[in-house]
Amino acid sequence: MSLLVGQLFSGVSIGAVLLLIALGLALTFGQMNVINMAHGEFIMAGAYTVYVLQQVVTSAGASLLIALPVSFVVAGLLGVLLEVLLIRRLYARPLDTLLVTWGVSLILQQAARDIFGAPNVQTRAPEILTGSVHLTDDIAIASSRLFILGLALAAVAALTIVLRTTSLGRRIRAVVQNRDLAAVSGLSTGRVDRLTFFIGSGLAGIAGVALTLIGPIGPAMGTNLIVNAFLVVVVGGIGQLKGTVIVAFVLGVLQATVEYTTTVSVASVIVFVAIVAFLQWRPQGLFTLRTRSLA
Amino acid sequence: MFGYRGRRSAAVLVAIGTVAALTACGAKTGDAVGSAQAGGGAVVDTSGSAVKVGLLNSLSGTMAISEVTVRDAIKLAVDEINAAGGVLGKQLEPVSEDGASDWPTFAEKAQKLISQDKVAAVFGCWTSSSRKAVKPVFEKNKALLFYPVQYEGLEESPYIFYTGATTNQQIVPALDYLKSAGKTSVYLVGSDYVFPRTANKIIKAYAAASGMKVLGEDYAPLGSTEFSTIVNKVKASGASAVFNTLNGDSNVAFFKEYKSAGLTAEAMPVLSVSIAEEEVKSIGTQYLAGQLTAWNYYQTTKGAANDKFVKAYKAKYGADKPTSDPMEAAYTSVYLWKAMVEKAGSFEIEKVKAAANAGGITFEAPEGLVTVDGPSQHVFKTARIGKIGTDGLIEEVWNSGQPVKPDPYLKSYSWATGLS
Amino acid sequence: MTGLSVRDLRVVFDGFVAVGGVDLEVPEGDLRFLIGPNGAGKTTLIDAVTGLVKATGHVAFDGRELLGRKVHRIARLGIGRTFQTAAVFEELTVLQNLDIAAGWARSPISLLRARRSVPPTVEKALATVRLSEVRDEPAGTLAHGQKQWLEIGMLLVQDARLLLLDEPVAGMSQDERDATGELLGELSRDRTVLVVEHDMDFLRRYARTVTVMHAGKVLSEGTVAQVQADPRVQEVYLGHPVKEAS
Amino acid sequence: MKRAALGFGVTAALLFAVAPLVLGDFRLSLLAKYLCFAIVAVGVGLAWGRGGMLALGQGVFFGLGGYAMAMHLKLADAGPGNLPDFMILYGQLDALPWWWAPFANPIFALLATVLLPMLVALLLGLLIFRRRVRGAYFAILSQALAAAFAILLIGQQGTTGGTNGLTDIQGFFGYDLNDPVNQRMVYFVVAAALLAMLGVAWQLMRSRYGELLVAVRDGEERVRFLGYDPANVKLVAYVVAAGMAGLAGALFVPAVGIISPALIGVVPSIEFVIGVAVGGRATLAGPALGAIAVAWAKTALSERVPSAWTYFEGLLFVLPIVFLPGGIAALFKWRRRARLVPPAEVKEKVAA
Repeated sequence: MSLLVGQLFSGVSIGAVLLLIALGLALTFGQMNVINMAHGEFIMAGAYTVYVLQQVVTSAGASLLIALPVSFVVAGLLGVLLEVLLIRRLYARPLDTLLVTWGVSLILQQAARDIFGAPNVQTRAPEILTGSVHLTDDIAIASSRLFILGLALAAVAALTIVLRTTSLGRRIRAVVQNRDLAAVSGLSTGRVDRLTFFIGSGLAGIAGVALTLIGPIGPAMGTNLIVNAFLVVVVGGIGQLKGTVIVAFVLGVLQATVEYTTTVSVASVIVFVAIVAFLQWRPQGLFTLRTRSLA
Repeated sequence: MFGYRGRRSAAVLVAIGTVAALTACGAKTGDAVGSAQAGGGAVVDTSGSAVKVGLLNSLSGTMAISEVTVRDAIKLAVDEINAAGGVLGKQLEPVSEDGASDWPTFAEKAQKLISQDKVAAVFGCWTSSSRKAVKPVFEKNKALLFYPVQYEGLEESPYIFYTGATTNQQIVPALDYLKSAGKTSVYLVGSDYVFPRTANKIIKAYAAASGMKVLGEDYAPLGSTEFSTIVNKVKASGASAVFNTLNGDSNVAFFKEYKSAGLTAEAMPVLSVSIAEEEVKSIGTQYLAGQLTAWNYYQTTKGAANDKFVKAYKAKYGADKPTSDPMEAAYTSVYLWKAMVEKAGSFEIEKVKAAANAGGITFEAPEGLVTVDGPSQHVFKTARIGKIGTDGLIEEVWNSGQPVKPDPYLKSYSWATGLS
Repeated sequence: MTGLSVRDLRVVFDGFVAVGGVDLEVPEGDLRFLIGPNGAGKTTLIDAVTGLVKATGHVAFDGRELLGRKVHRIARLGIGRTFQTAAVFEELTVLQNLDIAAGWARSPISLLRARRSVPPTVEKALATVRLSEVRDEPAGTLAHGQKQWLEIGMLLVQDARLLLLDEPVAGMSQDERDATGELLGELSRDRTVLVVEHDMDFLRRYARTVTVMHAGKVLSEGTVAQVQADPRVQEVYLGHPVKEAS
Repeated sequence: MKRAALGFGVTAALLFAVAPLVLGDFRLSLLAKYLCFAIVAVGVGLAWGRGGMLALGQGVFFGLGGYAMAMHLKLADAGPGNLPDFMILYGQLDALPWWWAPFANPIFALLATVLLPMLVALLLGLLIFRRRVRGAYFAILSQALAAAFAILLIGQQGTTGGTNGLTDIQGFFGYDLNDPVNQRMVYFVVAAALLAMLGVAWQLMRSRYGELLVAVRDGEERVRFLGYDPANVKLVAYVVAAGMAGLAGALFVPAVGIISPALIGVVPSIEFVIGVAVGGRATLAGPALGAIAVAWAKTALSERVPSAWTYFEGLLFVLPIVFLPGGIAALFKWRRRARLVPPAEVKEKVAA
């Protein structure tokens, strides 16, 4: 029983990590049709931000809290820089953004190696986030995982509120739905693009902070995560957040379940097969934004 | 306008070329003359005042983290030797090549070092995969490789010297230690590649013979950083210890998850065979303190030779840089080669090999006196179990007392029959 | 029965009824114009007939049911269409565009060979749509009107029996419109032609019959004169009476 | 046509006469490796440059071809009735796994190097293209395929060699690979294969099918209204590209002596594409030349300044694609711009 709960929670927490990573992608890929392979390196930037902050702020707890907004801004600014320098020229060529940002990710990784050294760096986590929370006597769940789950849900809530209620959100949706019309109506699509990219990349920074609690902090930390996160967005369906949220958790639980009964390598193959099978049923993903313009 | 002449002439050219190539074919497999002709043997260029030695390590890619330190240690040894007058009166000129964490690249660069640079010996490689990839290159060219990392055994190549531990110098002593510490059951966690799988096979054979229980076995893909399921399984198993053969980044995620799950070094210690001082630094003692490692050398190992090595290394590369087992083995390998060359009185590869195979090659290494075992081309090494301290250093808690004779095929262990 | 026959056609997008129960008969030899205000469902009707959007009801051409068939299967039954914004393959030459349009029935072998001569139907179509001069130019370099013609040319070589044209003369000069009108008149003799068009002047000159759509339904049908006289049509076009729309 | 004849003639002369005369054994065997990458690139150029399918999973097909070849060569090395060395070491098997057995037959193995990748591509393509999964979705899915396949291979150490892959291959259909003369022979075979594949791609590109493929790339929906099923059109290019990748993988094995999952995953698969982008994705010779140039640059740069290679590779992805989308070929081909301009991404004009 305790194992079952523990394993279910594992699935949910894998889902939460996926969600945190995929959320930013849902915005840049889902809303802007940019395949940003450097998203993983923005995560890395967020994680290194924690490392750098901890050189200054000694309290692990305080540095983590400060790191959340700082990483958001650091990664967000990197995103804006990328958008202004390169992506802007590629809006008509979404596939090319994939290759170009892959190149950017290589450069960022090597830069991190040259700045921080090739080995992983070490950050301290507040003691409270290294233990576990006991639900009952024999059911305990990792507090770091709980924190990440909370963070992921908070990020979803915040993003939903921004998209639904603020004028920025309305503008983003307007540009997504009809770029030309939005431009004609006097919206600065360029500014909206940059802001969208800022938020999407900033979310990667937040994910980076969260990952310092559970994984290595090194130049290559982003690469392992990115393909799965993209799959989440693809399967979830672009243009809507709820698909991403649902699919992240479903894939997490699926991965954890299959992994438990077989092996990690079989699990990743089964997950892939499940995704191809799913796309047979719904080639556009779980939810699609139906407009007349897409057949 | 749409004629066929163009294609036809090209096709004819292709055909001629292919036929020419095929008729010019060389030796068939098993053809004695051909083999001899094929393997005239690598020629060492000793014409100048310096002799080249090859350094083959991943300087980029995922393995760079570990292999750069090995390269640094080799360079340190080369510098020291040069400062002391070189080998047979010749200075050593290191030629460093990047294996880029990619096995075919290792093979390519090995070939380059041998045939372009005509090096006297090559030092390097870390992963078993890279060693397996270059092994045929060295055998084909009859050139020398010194391999400095602990590995899974079950291999002897006439052109490779193994200066890291084989399984009976690391895994087997580690199991002996766990058994003597009263650990009756283990859970095996490893990365999905050759070393962990072979190590675990040995552990299972050992356990079966000694009454130790193996409660589970899990492999994560190299680079995997998601361990919640595996840690759940470990926790549920109730094993008395974990034998960890994870590699690289995976260790960080594993130990963070391990601590989060409320598992401690006191209740369920993890014995790791791939975590050295450098890795401790990047994982953090917050997660590692009290856990066990199995190596043949620690930075804290006592002895004048080690004091000198640590001091020289830190002076050259920075006071915050720790020294570790693979670095020490790499450093030692250069000196062992020097001893072989000097004994042979020649850089010629077959002569160097003959000198080594005759036995008696020793070096007062940082880990203590090491001796090359002539027939197997492995090295006698002292096994050491260490405990990770809160200062990030590893303190020895047990050693084998004397250097253990290398036995890559575990022929001297009755429980291991059928493993190789 | 020959010609296009639509019965109770409905298209719904996420609750929005784009076409709500349309009945339409276009016999062979007709040149039918389909008009109506924006959002009346004209283009959606064509989309439904050609299989681009899902619809319920019945659509038959020459007695064969079209609904439920895939787009390319419908095309193979001899149904061709053009698009509001000319959809030609801009990086291929005019000749290549037409050659592709003529070729779905080619065998794999002939597909894998290079074109050695210009097929007679393509040659003829090039002349008909007055593009012989520019046949080796990339279609992307054509003027807007020429692209529209290229699309019509593609319908010709495709040997479509039912032609569905979505605003074929938008952006054309008066001369080009006249030529297009003549061509349509000629084509419609032994084919079924349905034209969506806003240009009322063009409509008055070339339409044989007219169907007016409004809010997803057929509002009125008949000759140009009959439709113009229909009070319901005038009501819909209030403020934009038919007579002034050109 | 004359240009094509001239091009093939010059290429053949360079590959068969000049290179073997100018290069030493070591450099020639490196060139053989580059040419293998070039063969993959020719296929990618067809599928991506002409067909708009950004195939980021070519490593899978390369691997299938390579493993098929290596399995046969390992079995041949071991001799009839014996297990390959690594199986004895890691597999603890008593008998050959059933799916290894047919590869003992050289004809089966040779056919499998090309047909197996094509078959896999066919099945996958049917599933993907029929359901109109395309563009970015296709790219990401093909990338995930590469990741999954590599992990699967690594996980089966006893029967696939795991991370090590299949190494230490001694003979090639009876010829001793340790003999430099035979290494030259392998080079000639690779060069001939590249020329042949260039010929196949050339014929496909100039054929009506080639024109149709471009049409599908630029207006998949539009092509449907002309009575074609674009899924089939794309499938042909995808399957041919897979076959070329398989052939390249098969030749890579004797040329380099190893096939391993390191050549299959996400990273090597995307590296197959970069040469294509640099050389000129929609041209015939561009992808092959680009692949050779990039592989050569990698060797040359990493011999001199190892860490600089990563920056350089990063810039290779960024600069040509952003600023010279037509690749190097575009610099030379202003005159014949009709077919050679880079694909503007699928324009779904039809939609409206």
